Parts: sequence; structure tokens; C-alpha cells
Amino acid sequence: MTERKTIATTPYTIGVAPFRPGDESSFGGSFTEKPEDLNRPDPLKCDSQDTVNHASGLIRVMDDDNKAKGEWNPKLSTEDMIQGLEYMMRLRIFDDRMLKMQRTGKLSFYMRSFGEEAIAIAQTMALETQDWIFPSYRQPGAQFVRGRDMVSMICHCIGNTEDNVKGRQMPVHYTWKEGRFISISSPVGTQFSQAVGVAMASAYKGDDEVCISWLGDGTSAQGDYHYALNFASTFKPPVILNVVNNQWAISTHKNLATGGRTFAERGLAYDIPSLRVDGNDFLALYSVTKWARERAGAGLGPTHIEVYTYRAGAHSSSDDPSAYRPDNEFECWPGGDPVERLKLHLIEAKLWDEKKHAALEKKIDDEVMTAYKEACEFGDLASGPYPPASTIFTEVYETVPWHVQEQREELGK
Amino acid sequence: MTERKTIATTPYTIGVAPFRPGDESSFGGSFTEKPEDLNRPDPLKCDSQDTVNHASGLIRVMDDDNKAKGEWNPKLSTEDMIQGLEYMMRLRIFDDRMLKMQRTGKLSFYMRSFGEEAIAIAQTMALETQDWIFPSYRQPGAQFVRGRDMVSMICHCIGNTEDNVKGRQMPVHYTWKEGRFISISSPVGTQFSQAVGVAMASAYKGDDEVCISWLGDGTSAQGDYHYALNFASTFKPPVILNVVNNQWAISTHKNLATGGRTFAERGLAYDIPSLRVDGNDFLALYSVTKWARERAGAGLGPTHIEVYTYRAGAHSSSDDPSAYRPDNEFECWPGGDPVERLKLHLIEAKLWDEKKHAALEKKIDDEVMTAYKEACEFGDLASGPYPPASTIFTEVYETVPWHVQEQREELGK
Amino acid sequence: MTKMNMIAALNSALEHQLERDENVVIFGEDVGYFGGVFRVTAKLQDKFGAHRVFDSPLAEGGIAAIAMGMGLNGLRPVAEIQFADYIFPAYDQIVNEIAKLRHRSGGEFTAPLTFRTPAGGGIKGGHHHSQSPEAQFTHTPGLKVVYCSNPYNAKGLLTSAIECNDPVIFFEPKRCYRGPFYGDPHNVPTWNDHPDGEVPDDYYSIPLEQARIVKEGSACTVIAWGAMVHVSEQAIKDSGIDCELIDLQTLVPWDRDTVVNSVKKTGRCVIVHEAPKTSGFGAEMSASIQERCFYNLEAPIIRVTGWDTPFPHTTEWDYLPSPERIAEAIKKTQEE
Amino acid sequence: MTKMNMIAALNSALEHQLERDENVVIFGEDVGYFGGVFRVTAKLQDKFGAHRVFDSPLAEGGIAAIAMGMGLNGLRPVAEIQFADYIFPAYDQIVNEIAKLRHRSGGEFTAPLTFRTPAGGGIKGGHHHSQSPEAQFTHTPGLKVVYCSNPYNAKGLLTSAIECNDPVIFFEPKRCYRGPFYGDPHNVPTWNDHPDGEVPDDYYSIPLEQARIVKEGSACTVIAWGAMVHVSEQAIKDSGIDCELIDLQTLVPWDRDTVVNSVKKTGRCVIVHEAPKTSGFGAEMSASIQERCFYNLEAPIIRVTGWDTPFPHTTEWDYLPSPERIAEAIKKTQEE
Ligand SMILES: Cc1ncc(C[n+]2csc(CCOP(=O)(O)OP(=O)(O)O)c2C)c(N)n1
Ligand SMILES: Cc1ncc(C[n+]2csc(CCOP(=O)(O)OP(=O)(O)O)c2C)c(N)n1
Ligand SMILES: [Mg+2]
Ligand SMILES: [Mg+2]
Repeated sequence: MTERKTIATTPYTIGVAPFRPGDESSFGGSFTEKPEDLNRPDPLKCDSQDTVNHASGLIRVMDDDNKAKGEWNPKLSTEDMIQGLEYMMRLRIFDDRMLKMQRTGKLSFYMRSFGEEAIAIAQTMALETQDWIFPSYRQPGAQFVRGRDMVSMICHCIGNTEDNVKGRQMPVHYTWKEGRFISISSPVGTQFSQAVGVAMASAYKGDDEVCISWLGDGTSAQGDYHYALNFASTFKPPVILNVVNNQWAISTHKNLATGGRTFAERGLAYDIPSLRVDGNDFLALYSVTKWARERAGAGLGPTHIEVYTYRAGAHSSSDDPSAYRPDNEFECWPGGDPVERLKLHLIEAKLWDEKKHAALEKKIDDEVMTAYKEACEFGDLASGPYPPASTIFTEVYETVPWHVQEQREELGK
Repeated sequence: MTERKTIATTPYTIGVAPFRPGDESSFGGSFTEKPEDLNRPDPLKCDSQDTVNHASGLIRVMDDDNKAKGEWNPKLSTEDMIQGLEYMMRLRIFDDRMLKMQRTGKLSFYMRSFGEEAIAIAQTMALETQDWIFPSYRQPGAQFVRGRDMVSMICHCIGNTEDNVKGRQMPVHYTWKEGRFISISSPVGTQFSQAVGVAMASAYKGDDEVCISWLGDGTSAQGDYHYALNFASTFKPPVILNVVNNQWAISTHKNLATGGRTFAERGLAYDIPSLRVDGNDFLALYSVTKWARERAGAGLGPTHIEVYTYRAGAHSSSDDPSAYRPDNEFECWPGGDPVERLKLHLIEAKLWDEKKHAALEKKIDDEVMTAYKEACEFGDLASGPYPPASTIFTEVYETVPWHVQEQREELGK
Repeated sequence: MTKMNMIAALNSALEHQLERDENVVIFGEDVGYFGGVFRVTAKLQDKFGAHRVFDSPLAEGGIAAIAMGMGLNGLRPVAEIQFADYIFPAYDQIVNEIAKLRHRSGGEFTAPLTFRTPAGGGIKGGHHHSQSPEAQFTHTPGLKVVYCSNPYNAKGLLTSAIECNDPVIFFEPKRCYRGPFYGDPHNVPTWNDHPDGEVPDDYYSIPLEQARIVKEGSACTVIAWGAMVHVSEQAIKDSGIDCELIDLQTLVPWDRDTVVNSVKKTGRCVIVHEAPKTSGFGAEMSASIQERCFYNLEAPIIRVTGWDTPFPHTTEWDYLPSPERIAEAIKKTQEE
Repeated sequence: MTKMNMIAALNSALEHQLERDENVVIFGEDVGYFGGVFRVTAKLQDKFGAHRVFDSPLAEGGIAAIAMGMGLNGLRPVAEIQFADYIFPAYDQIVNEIAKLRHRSGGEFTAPLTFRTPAGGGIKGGHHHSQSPEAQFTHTPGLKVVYCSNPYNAKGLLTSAIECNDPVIFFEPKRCYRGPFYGDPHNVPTWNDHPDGEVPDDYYSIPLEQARIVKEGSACTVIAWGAMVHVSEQAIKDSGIDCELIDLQTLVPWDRDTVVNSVKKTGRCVIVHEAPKTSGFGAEMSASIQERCFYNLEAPIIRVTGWDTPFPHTTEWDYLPSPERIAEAIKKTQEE
């Protein structure tokens, strides 16, 4: 837990980011919390009061020397770890390619998961395939875990004729029912409370399904956050509710957005077991999510998780963070780079090496390029083809009502 | 803290009221918490973590033997206590009279504070006269403390020609700027977040003013509750935020409305000092509010208070609680009757006696009857006169715009 | 056939749906154990269990959100908003989320759900227990908007709303729960003596795109919905003019053919609603009819509505369209 | 006089207000240190301090609530809602609380405050960065609704909005922040070459009840607001018909005399807006004009609007009213 920095206490308190452009960022090198600090309570016996320390502390598995330690070590198979590393590399390479496409006018807009790749990937890997993913715009990585074809993802981002969202939403607003990845919507936070309803429906039908959702530190100020926690508290359906605290909401540092302590602690008063986890530690993320899944699957209800991380890149392709924070701040983040950390963990355990890594990188890069080219065959932003204008009028309702039909005829397309 | 009772855990948990019609209510006689249990932290040095026990425990002053004990004893003057008793008696007698008026068709609707008289009265007495009162419909008692004329209050409830709300709102929706008693609105919870803005404005202007607001256990599920806590957490203005946990939201017992522990504890994660107080203990209420006022006045920001009480009467004149709870449940409430308790406290200290009490009751009853008759001279519901229809069109905007003026002319009244 | 008031008719529609489709669940504030502050869900929890009919926390925004979540995961939730005035905390979830889900997901996800809500004035409810906010939902593509007016159509329309695969906002004129309302507060009839108080016990439905011609006529078309249907009926009688009265029933999508054919026939039109005039749904009806029937119109289309002010308490009879105001408007259409 | 784009003009209005009235405070998401995602509040925190211009938590409902609280306790808050699409979580606070405060308190309390919000399409914003929800506020008595269209009126109208003692919802057409928009996405002019890009540095205001006649004409009245003013201007040119173009500027209360006199003169009317047709503010304009000018109308009033669908991303040019669609409507009014 870090102290909140403020610039004024009268007439009212105004928070301030720890560092602003021109400052030298410094977070003290590494976390004071260590992997051995926190026990792993029995998920099937634990109640919210057993997680008081987990909500104010920080669950870690990989120590500063990249070795896995402590009770939360999920003891993943080599195969799974390398698989996780590959997904994260894929997401980062994919994001970089897409951002380049945006910069050269091939996409209208883009948002990266840079620095936060571990989150959706480790957490989705810890779930069952029948579980529902209810993401914000910062968790597209879950799709790789569930095996979505990159061509299809790129077609969406372009908004071309093969976009399954039919050019209706902005890039990154993926939907993929087959992968139980629910349509992303721009208004922040709305999915969080909806996820509780999804989980209630699963429970109602008696299916062994869990729903996982995420929102940001900034977004946790919305009413939907409170609705999610309180409805989950009341009905205790199988839902995993994550606050991704990446320190920033566009230009607004979390010090400006709450005077609160940790986000995880908020769950305790709702009687929801609450954990705070290093969001750049793949193994820790996997482990806490497995724990929450076990509880949910056993009918014990919700878990609240604060994922403690740092937004390494710009908010989106429309944003330039150099106006509000030091340029190299991510480099000082004690959590480091999630991809690098898992890679080093594997290398130190002699399960991986630089050569393999470079080869995998190259392979993925080629796959992304190939996918990108294939996607462009269905149209690119600059020159089309686009979904036909008729897609404006369909699927507003189950069937096209007369007034929408009249308008379609008026447009004549 | 009492355990939540539930009737089902699959497919999801459904809470249930501890007792339903036909059951024998029993809350174990008296509170397990005692006045000596909790210390009174220095209000000027205390931070949220110093109130962890106060948020899960129960602050009491009057013990089961009606003696004042412990660090929270405000050591009120006899005069103040008798004054407080008088206000409470006045509110109860006033409420009873108004409900009778409603039953005989003289008012369209009424809501009593029955069983909760101590709350607004003790709390307002603990404030300064320049402080802002931002009530829900269950705190009209504050007006007695501030000296509002009963005739004026009754005129509002009737909605007659002397109603300062001009017949526009339902009964009990008082407004009284002179007493810094802000207009009551029916949508529940909205005032709670607005109160934070009121307090910010006071701070901005450099005035030594505090704003106090209340909402119910049921209403704490609204987004406005979270907005209030989080904006107060962020800006730390001089505001006192009370959750009046009277166990019921119309027919919905709090066991059905949250799985949470105490309401007070919710404030802790926002870094707001949080106290839980026996809402039927006049002295304890006075004391915690004084404490919060001291903090706020010293620029230390918000306090969150759970007022633990029981809604002794029907929700409103439209409600019949015998359909959803045992009839005599209030009699079993461990907090007892707030009026009776203060009375007994005074009697045991030999500061009061039954004769004085009866005389005061009679005096107030006469005053209420006199006020009632006087108010009716300005019109009663059955026979008028009412505010003229022209009041529909005025004060919608600062000046009447042309379209509203046209409509007024169309009505021709 | 049973004599039912509107509460019983709605309750019957809900009961049939709970029986016929196990994916139907009902929740809202006070709807479970107690059966709703207006008793529309009375006894349903007893009959179907607390997992199917339950009380929710007091948070309309949360109610809407979990309804959407349930809807997209295969259930068919029917949520009650205790008063239509209290639907606004749920407005974002409804207009930005629920309304757009099917479209924004390329048809992959849909949220078939119904919000039932008592609306309108006439019960001395003041600002916040009297509003009729239908217009604020008609502007949002993706929503269907329904307003019942009597026990018979309440049951039939609610059945269709629940069975509809699009989200439906279903308004119930609370003043008419126990009887029709003819604009005179001192005349309090029950549904007992009204033909539309005869309601089949069995399942039936009324399609959502159909208006109802309450009474045929040739001199003027009067269009209304909710409680104003009855007030208009009274006004027509009082006016002595041979009007055609249309109960719109479904506002989005409204019944173009019934409305347009009627106005083409009569050449005159009065639209009546309780909500404030400016940007009320009467504006849309008037604009649309004018576009479609311009060359048939013999007189200006007149709107008789609530005023552009908050809904008052003591003076509500001066706020609500009265038979007098409506009759006067009808007469005015005959002047030219 | 300085050449300003709309962002600079709005910033200038805010700066004057902060200087002239110490009760003015500005807040919203990202408006403080950073100066707003569209930079409208740039440098204001530096100049006036963090207690007067500050970042708020990400909660529009909370923003609206504290604005009301501040307003009723003597301040004059100007809150930014980052995109108009995100105003809906604040809808309850705005329509049920803020709008009714003066009336419901018998005039004892008022909330003079302004919500500024970028609205409308044309920036590839898809469903939730493109909506133009003005109609959803025009139905609520107690609110004033303003929609600026160029730097000059942006500054003058915002000044009046802030000084107004009633709550004002102030829409800014984000597509026009940096230049007028004539309906052709490939033509991206700046305000530099536009007469309305000449903005006085000094304080001035434009009354809230005034429409602006952009161009006089006799054959048809075209009414528009926001970005559609410019698209309509283009359409009028393209049509070759002598239209009168009215920029409504204030929607509630709208300028009855200017509008009615114009339509009485031309006998024809086209109304243009971006929002969906059904229950858009065009419906109110059409219905009102029809009521007031029936005997002057030579042809049906036509609405050219966004479709009754969510706002699309890739195909937004097929959604927004184009000069072609507007010109066609104008021509149609001339047919009879
Ligand atoms: C209701 C709503 N208000 C405002 C926005 C604009 N907006 C988009 S992202 C964002 C910041 C979100 O920050 P956070 O929740 O911390 O998530 P992060 O971007 O850091 O992942 C804002 C203000 C929005 N999309 N929706
Ligand atoms: C937004 C909103 N939703 C619903 C209601 C209807 N309603 C009025 S009071 C009430 C229960 C409130 O319970 P609680 O908050 O516990 O306060 P109490 O009545 O116990 O003092 C409800 C549901 C309302 N007034 N406003
Ligand atoms: Mg963030
Ligand atoms: Mg209560």
C-alpha cells in the first residue's frame, strides 16, 4: 500500500500524481511485500474476514529474483507457463502491429494492453472453458487463450466486411460468443454489474459456469461498481470481480480519484473475500484466480480482486501521456514487465532460453503479419470494402420494424 | 453485529427477515455490546484505521440500567437533556396527530419518525446553527431543534395556501431555508451525494459550516451512496454521512438487501473514520455527532456513521407492515424506545419525574392541536383553499418562459 | 372469463409466463415476499419459489444491470421498477447498454427482458410518484415501449412483452389499477362494470404492434394511451362529436396503418398524453402524422398534455388533461 | 478580435467567468491538470488554482450530484461530461433533482449550474462517442438546453449559460471543435477562414432565447443546430433554392418568434438533426410549427435526421444527414 500524495488540504483535499512531467519517477525499486508474507487460506473454508491481510497486502509468487515462492505458488506445468508466455508475447506483438496500423491510418483507433498482458491471459487460463468472460477494453488477451483467430480479431478492428460486429462499434470492441467473450461496450463499468446477472443466470440454470469481469481504478468510482459488489454480496453468485488498478484513468492518477486505501479492501464490508495481487506476476494472477474459481465452483460465491499494476502505454491511440506523467515511469514500476518476468522465471529454471524466445517472437511476428494481410483482403479502413450500409438497420430489433424499414428505403442502400 | 439469515443458498443466496408474521420475534433481550467496550479516539488525531472497532461494534452511552457510562458519555447539561426529551416528545406527538389527520382524509399521505425520534434531534443538537441539514423523509425532527413553527410545518403537510412548498410536493417533503434545512426529495439517496457538494461549497467559501445527511439501510444500495463516500473520500469536505439502519426498507429486511457486515465498515476502505452507534440512545447519538463535527470543523473531513435502530411504525401511511413482519417486533428491539430511555435516564438521575413528563406531554399535545387548528385556517385537504393553480407555472425557471406562459394562459387560472 | 382489475390481470399474465417458461424470473424492490407495493406480484413467490420471484436491493441501476446479464445468459427477466419516476438511475443501463446489445454484438447477444413500471398521475403523488416518462424511452432505438390501459390489454400486452426477444419498457397507468379513470377524481368506478374488466383466465397475447380502436368515428381522430384513453373517452362523449378513439398501446413501434388510415378518414387529430408537452411522445405522433397525412388534414393537429412543469401535488387536477380540455380541443378541430 | 477555434473560444468564455465570478468552479474527468481530453479547460488550473479547476473521480452521477450541492450552496459550478454519451449515469440527478429543485423548494433553493458536453458524430466514435442526446433533456421542465455551432456563438452562449440562474445543459458539436463541417469527411476546413472564427477577446454574451438567422431566404425555412447548421448550409447551396437557415442555438426555450415568422414567410420547413428521428427534438419543432403555422404551410414539414438505430462506426457517413439528403428534402418542399 502506498501513501496518497495530495497538493492541498484546504479548502478541500486535492490529490496529485506521485510524479509529473519533469519529475524523476521513483517507487523505491521493489515491492516491500514478499511472496512469503501471505498465507493461502483454504478456498472452501475461507470467509471475508480471513482475507483482511490479503486485501491490504499484495499477493506475489515470483520474488525479485524471479523465483516462485510461498503458498500461492500455483506450481504450473512448464507447458502451461510457456503457453502463457506465448499468449502474452502474442498480445504484445499484436498490439504493436495494430497501433502501427492505426498510426498509418489503417484503423480509426486502438487501445493496447501494454504492461497488463498477464492479467486477462493468466486469469483466463485459470478458468474453465465454459466460464464467461465479461471484459473491459483492456482484456482482449483472453481471446488468445480461448483460441480466437487473429484474422477475425483484425477484421473487427478494421471494421471491414468480415468484422463480426459489422463495423458498428469502434475497434477493440470485440464480441465473440463462441469463446464466451461478451461484447465490449464503451461506457465504463456497466459490464461489472451485468456480470453479476450473468453469474446468477448460470447458477439458476445449474450450470458449472463462472463469470469474470474487470474494471479500472478510475471506473471503480461508478455506481455500477457498487451495484456489482452489493448484488454479489446479496445473492453470492459465481462471479469474480476484478479492479485493475493500473494507477491511471486517462490523465487522472488514482490519488485524484479516491482517498481510499486499497481497492481490494472495499470488498470486505460486503462480506466478499478480497485479494490484492501483483498484476505483473503471471503466476500470482493465475493462482488467485484459480482460488476464486474454486470458491465459485463450489457454490461459495464471489471474490473481489484488486489487480495492482501500471498502465505502461498511452490510454489509447488518442492519448499522449507525456503531457501528464514522466515518460519513463513504467521503467521504474516495481512490478516490472510481466512478459519479461515470466520469461526470466523460465530461463532461471532452465526451462527456456533467449534463443527460443527470439525464435518464438519471430514466429508470432510472422503470424501476426500474415493474419494482418489476410484480414486486409476483406477490406481496410482507407479503401474498403466496408460492411454495407444496410447493416445500420438490421439487428436493432429481432425483426426490422416498419419505421426502420422506411428509413432504410429512404437511404436506398 | 447480528448474523444474516438466509433461506436458500442455491442457486443463489436469498436473505430472509429474522422473523415473519406468525413468528415470535426475539433479539436476545439486550445488546451484547456495552458502553465501556469502545474508547473515544481523539477526534483531531484519529484516522480511519483507529475506528475499525467502532465500525463493527456499537457505540453506546446509556447502559441497560439507563445510566450513562463510558468514554462516549457527552456529559450533557440537564437543560440540554430535557430539551432533547421535549423535542422527541414533540415529534412523536406531532407525528401521531398528523397520521390521524391522514387517516381522516385531512392529509394525502404521511410518514412518521416513530422509534427513530432521537436521530435527527440529537444529531442536530450536536451541530452548530450554521450547519446544513440535508435530510431524507425520516428526519423532519431537525426542524424542531432549529425552531420551526409547527403551523408552517402542518401547512406544508396539508398543502394549503400557506405551504411554503406551494402544494407542489407530497406531505413531509419539507423545505426551510432559514433553518438551513434543505428541500426533501422523494427519490431516495440523491441527497447523500449532493450533501458532499454542499460541504465542498462551504469549505470553498471558507465558512465554518458542516453538512449532515442521512439515508436508509435500503437506500445504501444506490449508486449515490457510493458517490457520496468516494467523493467525500477524495475531497474530504466537512460532511457527516449517516446510514440509518432501521432494519427495513418498506417490506425488504436488510438481510435481503446486502450480504454485507455492518454498514459503518463500508466507510473504512474509503479512508473515512466510521462509527456505529445505537440509534435509540440519545446521548450516544449526540456524542458521536459532536465528535464528527469537531473533526469536520477542524478541516479533517468526513465521518461515516451507521445509526443502528428499528423502524417502529409502518413505512408510511400507505403501508401495512403486518403483511411482512410480526406486529410486536418493535417491543423486542434491544435498543428499546428512544424517548422512554432518555426519560428513564433523567428520572433515575432524579432530574425528571412522571408528573413533569405527563404535564409536558399535555402541554405539547395542546400546542400541536392549537397549531393544527391554526394551520387548517389556511385550508385543509378536503375543502381547500389550496395554492392557486398558477403555482404550477411559476418557479420552474427563474422567469416564466414563453411556452410555460402560453400554457398558463391556456389553463386560464 | 373472470372479472379482474388491472392488478389481477397483470398478476395472471406473470403467473402464466412463470408456468410456461422456466427461464422467466421476476425481481424488483418489494416484489418477493410482500408481492409488490401495488400487489402485482402477490403470491407468486409462494407459488414459484424465491429463486424465481425475489426481492432485490434498492437500486434500479443494479436491477437493470443484472436483468441484462441474466437476459444475455438465457433467462427472460421481468423486473419491476416500483415507480416510473425511479427508472432514471437505470437509464444508462437501459439506453446505452440494453437497447444496443443485439446491434453492437452483431446479433451474438440479446437481452430479452421486460421492465414493468407503474406510471402516471392521479394518485396525489406529487413530483416523483406521478411522472409518465415514456417519451424518454421512445428516442432510443432497440427498445420497445408499451403502455397498457385496461385489464384485458394489460394481460395480453404483458404476455407479448415478456415473450418478445427485444427489451420492452412496459408502463402501467397506476391510476387505473383498480378502475378506469374518467378525469373526475370524485368518480371512482371499478373494473367490475367495464367490459375490459372481463379477462380470460387462460393464456392469451396481444401483438405489440397493434393499436386498438376503442370507438369508431368520422369527425376527428383522438389518440391516447394509458389513463388518458378513458379521459379521452369521456371527453368525446362530452363533446358530442363523432370521434374515432385510438388507444395506441404500443408506442414503439406504433401502429402506422391504424393511425394513418384513421386520420386520413377524419382529417382531424387530437393527441392526448399526461407527460409534459415539449418533446412528449405526442410531438412524435404529431410530426409523423403531419408528414403522412398532410394533404388530408383539415385543421391543425392539437396536443392536449401535461404542462411543461414538474407534476404538482395539491393541484394535480389542473395539471392532468381534463375531459374539458380535451373536448375543447376536439371542438377546435371542427372549427374550419 | 482573434482567430479562435471552438475550443479556444470555449476556453476563453470559461476564463472570463473564472475571473469575473469567484463562485465559478470547474470540474470533471481529466479537466484539471491535463485540461480536458478535448483541451477545452487547458491552462485554467494553472491560472486559477486546483480548488477552482479540478479533476473529479470518474462518475458522472457523482459529478452531477456535487454540482447540485455546490449550486444550492452559492457556487456556480461548470461541470464537463467528457462525452454526451456518458451523461446518462447522471440522468436521474439531472432530470429528477437538479431540474426540479427551484420549483420543489418553493423557490428557496436553486442550482445555477452548467453541464458542458461534447456531442454528435463525425469522428468515427461509434455507438458511444457520437450520440446527440439533446432531446432527452428537452422533455424535462426546469432545464435549459443549448447547442452551439461555431466559435463565436460557443463563447457567447456559454457565457450566458454560466450566468443563467437555471441549470443549463450545453452541447458542443465535437466535430466542429476545430473547423466547420460541411458533410464531406474529406474536406476538413479550419475556423481560420470562417467569419464566425473571429471571436472578440473580451467578455460578451448571447441571450439564451435567441435563434440565429444564418442566411435569409424566402422559399423554405431550414432549422438546424450544432454541426448540422453547416451541413444544412452546404445543402442549401447545393439545392440552389433560396432557403432561410436558422441556427436554433437554444432548444429550450426555443425562439418562437424567429421560427414562426420565418415559416409563415416561406410556407415550407425542413428540420435537420443528427439524433434518431423518433422523438428527436425535430418532432417537437415540427409539431409546434404545425400548430402555429398550419394555415401557412404549403408542404409537409420534413425532418432529416439520424436513423432510428444506434450510431454506427464504419458507416457513419450513411447515418449522419448528408447535404444530399437535406437538399432532396428542400426540393421536396417545393414540389407542390
Ligand atoms: C461512463 C463513461 N465515462 C467516461 C468515459 C471516458 N473514458 C474512457 S476510458 C476512461 C478512463 C478509464 O480509466 P480506468 O477505469 O482506470 O481504466 P484504464 O483505462 O486505466 O484501463 C474514461 C474517462 C467512458 N468511456 N465511459
Ligand atoms: C430511487 C427510488 N426508488 C424507490 C423508491 C421507493 N421507496 C421509497 S422509500 C423506500 C424504502 C427506503 O428504505 P430505507 O432506505 O431503508 O429508508 P427507511 O424508509 O427505512 O427510512 C422505497 C423503496 C424511491 N423513493 N426512490
Ligand atoms: Mg486505470
Ligand atoms: Mg430502512
